[in-house]
Amino acid sequence: MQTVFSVGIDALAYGMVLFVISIGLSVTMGLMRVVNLAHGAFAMIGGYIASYATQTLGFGYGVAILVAVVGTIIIAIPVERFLYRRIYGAPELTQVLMTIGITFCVIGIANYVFGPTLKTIPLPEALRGPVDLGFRSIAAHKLFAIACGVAVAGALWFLIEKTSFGVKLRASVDNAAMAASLGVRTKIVYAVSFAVAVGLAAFGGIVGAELLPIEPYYALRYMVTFLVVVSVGGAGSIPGALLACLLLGAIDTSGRYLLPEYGEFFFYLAVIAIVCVFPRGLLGRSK
Amino acid sequence: MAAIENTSAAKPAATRPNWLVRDLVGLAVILAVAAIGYFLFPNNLALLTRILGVALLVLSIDLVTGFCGVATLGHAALFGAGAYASGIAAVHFGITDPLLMVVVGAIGGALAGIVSGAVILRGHGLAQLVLSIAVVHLFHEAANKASAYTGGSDGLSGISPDPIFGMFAFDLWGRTAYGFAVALVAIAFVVLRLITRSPFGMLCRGIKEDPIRIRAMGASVQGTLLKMYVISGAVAGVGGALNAISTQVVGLDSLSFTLSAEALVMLVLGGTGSLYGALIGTVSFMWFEDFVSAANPFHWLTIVGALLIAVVLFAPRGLYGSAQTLLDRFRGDGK
Amino acid sequence: MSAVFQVENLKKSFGGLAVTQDVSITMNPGDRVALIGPNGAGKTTFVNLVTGHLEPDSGKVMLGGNDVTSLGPTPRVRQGLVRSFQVTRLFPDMTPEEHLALAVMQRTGRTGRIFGHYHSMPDVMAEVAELLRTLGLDHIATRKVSEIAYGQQRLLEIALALALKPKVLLLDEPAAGVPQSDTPRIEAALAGLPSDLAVLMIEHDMDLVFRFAKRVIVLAAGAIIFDGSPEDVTKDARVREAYLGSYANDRSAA
Amino acid sequence: MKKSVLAALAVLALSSAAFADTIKVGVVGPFSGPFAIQGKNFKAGIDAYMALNGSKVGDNDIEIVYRDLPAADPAQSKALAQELVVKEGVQYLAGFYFTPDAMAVTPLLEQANVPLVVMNAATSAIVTKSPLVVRTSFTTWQTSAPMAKVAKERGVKKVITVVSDYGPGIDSENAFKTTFTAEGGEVVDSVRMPLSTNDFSPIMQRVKDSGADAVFAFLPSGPTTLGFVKAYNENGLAKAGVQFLAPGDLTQESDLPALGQAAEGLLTTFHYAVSHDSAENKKFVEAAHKAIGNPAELSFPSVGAYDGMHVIYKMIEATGGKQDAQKAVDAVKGLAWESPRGPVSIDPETRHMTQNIYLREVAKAADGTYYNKEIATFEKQGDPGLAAAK
Repeated sequence: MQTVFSVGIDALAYGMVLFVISIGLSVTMGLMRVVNLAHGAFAMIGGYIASYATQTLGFGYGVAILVAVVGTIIIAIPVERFLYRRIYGAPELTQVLMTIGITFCVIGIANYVFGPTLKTIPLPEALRGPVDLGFRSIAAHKLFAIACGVAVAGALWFLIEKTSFGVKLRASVDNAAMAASLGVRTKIVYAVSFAVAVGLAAFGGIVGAELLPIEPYYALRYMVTFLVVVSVGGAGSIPGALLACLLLGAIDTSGRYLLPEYGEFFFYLAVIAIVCVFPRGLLGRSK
Repeated sequence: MAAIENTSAAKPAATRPNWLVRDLVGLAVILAVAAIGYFLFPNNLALLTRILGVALLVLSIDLVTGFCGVATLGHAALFGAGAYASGIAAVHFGITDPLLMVVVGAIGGALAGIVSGAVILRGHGLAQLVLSIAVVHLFHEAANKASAYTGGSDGLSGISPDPIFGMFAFDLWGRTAYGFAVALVAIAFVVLRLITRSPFGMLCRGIKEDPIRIRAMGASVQGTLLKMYVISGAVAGVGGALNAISTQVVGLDSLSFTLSAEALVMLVLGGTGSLYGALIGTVSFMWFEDFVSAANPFHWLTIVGALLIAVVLFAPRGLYGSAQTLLDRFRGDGK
Repeated sequence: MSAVFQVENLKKSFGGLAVTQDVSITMNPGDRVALIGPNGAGKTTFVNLVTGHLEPDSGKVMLGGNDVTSLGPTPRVRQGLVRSFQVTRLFPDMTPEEHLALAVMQRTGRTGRIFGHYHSMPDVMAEVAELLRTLGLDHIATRKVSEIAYGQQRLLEIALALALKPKVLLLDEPAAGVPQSDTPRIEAALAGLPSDLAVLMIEHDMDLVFRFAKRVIVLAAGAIIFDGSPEDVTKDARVREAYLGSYANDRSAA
Repeated sequence: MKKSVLAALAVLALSSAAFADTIKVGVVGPFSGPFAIQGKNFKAGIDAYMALNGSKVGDNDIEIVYRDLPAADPAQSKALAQELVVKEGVQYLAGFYFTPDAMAVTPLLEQANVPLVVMNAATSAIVTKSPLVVRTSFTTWQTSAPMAKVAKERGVKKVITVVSDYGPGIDSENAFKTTFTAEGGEVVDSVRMPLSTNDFSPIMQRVKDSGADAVFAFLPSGPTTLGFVKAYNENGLAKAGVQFLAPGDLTQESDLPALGQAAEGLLTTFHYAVSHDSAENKKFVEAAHKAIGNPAELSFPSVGAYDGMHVIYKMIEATGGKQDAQKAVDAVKGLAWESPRGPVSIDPETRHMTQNIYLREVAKAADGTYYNKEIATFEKQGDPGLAAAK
């Protein structure tokens, strides 16, 4: 029983880390309909900036997160303006080509600027070390990641469902022409959502860095994982992504506990089963 | 493609040789380019052979993606299945005749085509992409597990094919392998031209453009696509077998997501829906990659990335597709 | 004469809302029937039930004496139930000739062939030429569909259905969206349909209905409220009520 | 007869290389991609050797031709090797980080009349694939087996092995298991985890549940080791006294800055530590630091490359610059010298290196950085992997 709890906690933590990193991709893919394979690249940029801010500039963890998120968004603005704007509404394969191209560039540049070694983002004292839960100990940063996941989910839900921006976003997504004729400046809406998505990516890259360490090939290494999580959840659905992350986290973690040798089979068979039963993802929109 | 079909159909009796001539010209161009490659880079035949092996994989993706509209990031499963099938046949069952090995590879690829097609065709769009990724990972993992047969991550080595027809041994300079590869690609090109123009090929194009209409015509969409997957698998399998024969080893990379994605990128780069696009995309990507990585092994990835972005911005229909559009426009102005 | 097409007590509801209530229709070869009804009467649902895109809650669909209720759309087409689409569904990159050749080859079981070309199939070429001529499309036979006029696309839509040699043809608003100047050609095409073919046309345009149909069925709120001759339909009290009454309802619903 | 004809042909074809006074060495390694740092180490080792010993052997100039092979890709490996031999006319092939890449090249050697000096790829069987292969690195068996003895000496009775599920991982598991069982220890459970594993907590849970006194682990060097070592600490295993044993791949010097405090006290066995205390090594490290640029990036592949160059220089000396692969290989059989890693020799039978394997502990240096501190030595270790395969 204790083992079940223990594995469950691990699953929850892993799922939440996945959620924080992937949710931005769910926004770009579901709401803006861009197959954004460069999502991991933005997460990686966030991680690098945070690492640089803490290690070299000596900033605190919280400040570093802020600097990294803002910095990544600033880097992303011209990318959105000159590259992404050209592929909104383009065929999927074109989007794949463009975003893989962007990923390659980011990897190459990161390799050049920061070198090929692993980069860490030192945690503040409070998040270092294990926390005793009574029946087991868990890393404090994992609890932090879980909290971040909950906070991000809540904030996004509020933003999309309860604010006027959310209304405009949903309108632009459902029918861009109609939204434009109603006075919504869809270009701005898209740019802002893209910035939000990129900011979330950067945030996720930092919070998840303990599990998915920052190095130049980060952007390619985890690309598939993010893509799978988003499509299993249903692109554009926040509760869907949350559910998918928890479910896949549970499958992955328990698979790796029970039958680690076949962990990979477990995971991908589950993905196939879920996608076949829910072709639009667990909670995908029907359009 | 469609444009060619157009003109050929105008006055059937008179223009039917027209496409035949065009195909023969196309084949002649391929062979001429192959010959130029041979004389221009006599010391790089191994690379050229490798390009041709991958070209078969890209042609095979074109069959399902370009002609049927199926999105896949897992096509290396078919390529690797062919490579392992012929490699295992050679190492464990003593089938070392290169032609037989190619046949075994084609069968292996076709079987993998049935399996992965059955899974991938259950989804559409993003779901389809994810299913294809899952499939290629399962194939990869299965090969890793079956190390008694596949050699696992160390690779399957010890493949030593006999001379072709008992006469042409595979030599150090890779001349035999290159000739063999050119022959396979030329044959595949001709066969695929025939298939894409056949009634079946027309049906596939119809499915790509409007599957609902195809159903309303009483044709089975799933059945047709699965059949195309089998053909595509056979082509990819031949590519895999060629790889196994020419390099005499098979590694897990031949079943990887990376290879699948790279091959798809090559196809989109060249232009989907055209066999020429597939060939041009493969040759230009791999040549460019080899050239840039030799020139600057540390930062070539950035340059390749920039190339891909440039293609999307300036040649959105791929190199061949955009060139054709340009040509059509030019011709249209001339009229 | 034996019925070629029968619908018996067809019922379908979505979440408690009955969209098709106990609909029964019988058609014989050569019948020219128009199905009309106000917006929201359940015509689309009915078409989907007949073609097999939807499964009925109860009732039967019979085709040439066979029960096809459990079959999907594709086998129904193979058994002779062919439809045209309200909004043209054609292959933009193909020519009319290719469309028809594909349909003929599909009907004669040749689309599985991975070698060969329809140019070398004389019977296909002859049939395609015949269809193109009948519908007056021969001069644009080799233009891409995306480049031909909409009226011609509608004609091709009809030709495509005919190429499948149906026993029962379901025409979904064949003249929808066609400019006034082109409608006579559509009407001529409809008049020239094979005489032994049973045609069920769903149409809004009452002029067309009166010129074409020998029998009119009116659907309202998912039920048949009239089934008789075109002369009688305008006199029927329930029909008038359904149309005029629903006019107001329509607006509030929209 | 046939062979000599071929050799003659090759000599003819490569006449420019055979009679000119420049001898080319083709080096294939991962110079870009996720393993670029290992390729950088190859280059640093080679540069260091040539800086210290000159770029001439006798009258012959030595030229290195690099080819990039970012990941395990045997087909590409063979294509590159073929190109190096045919186009560049190299007389020696060297480098090779991954086993399948080295395996792919072995069928070429005889026809090309070229020896292959493997500078890293660590699967035992490579040397059996061709008599023209010499290896100057290590094998996974060689570095894993001594750890079993360490475990035994330290009173560990029950061990759980945890390895990445691929060739070297399985080699490592077998090496440890075989030796430890022979020593009378008990391996209570063996876990193989997919290479793609990111979250190691469930694995650590298994380690805990197994009731073992120690965990023996093998993962490829790189990003995942970081997560693994952290998970070991965070899940309370370190506190619970479960010892961490591994071959040195896990604590390679270039990963240590990232691992940081989490790695302190980990025990590994390996053939080389940058911190090795000897005059030879001081000279080497100084030269290699200069070559690599960033000293923190220097780790074990550099020494394999350095010694590989030593072997190639000896081969060139023995053949006088004439291309004769068999003679070159024969000349270094039994060769013994003082390497930066300690005394080494080439076993005439296996053509693999006999060398010392060191037990190391990750320790904190005075300047706050971490390093592998050698605390015990297993002298003159051969490769037990080949014997085990027989």
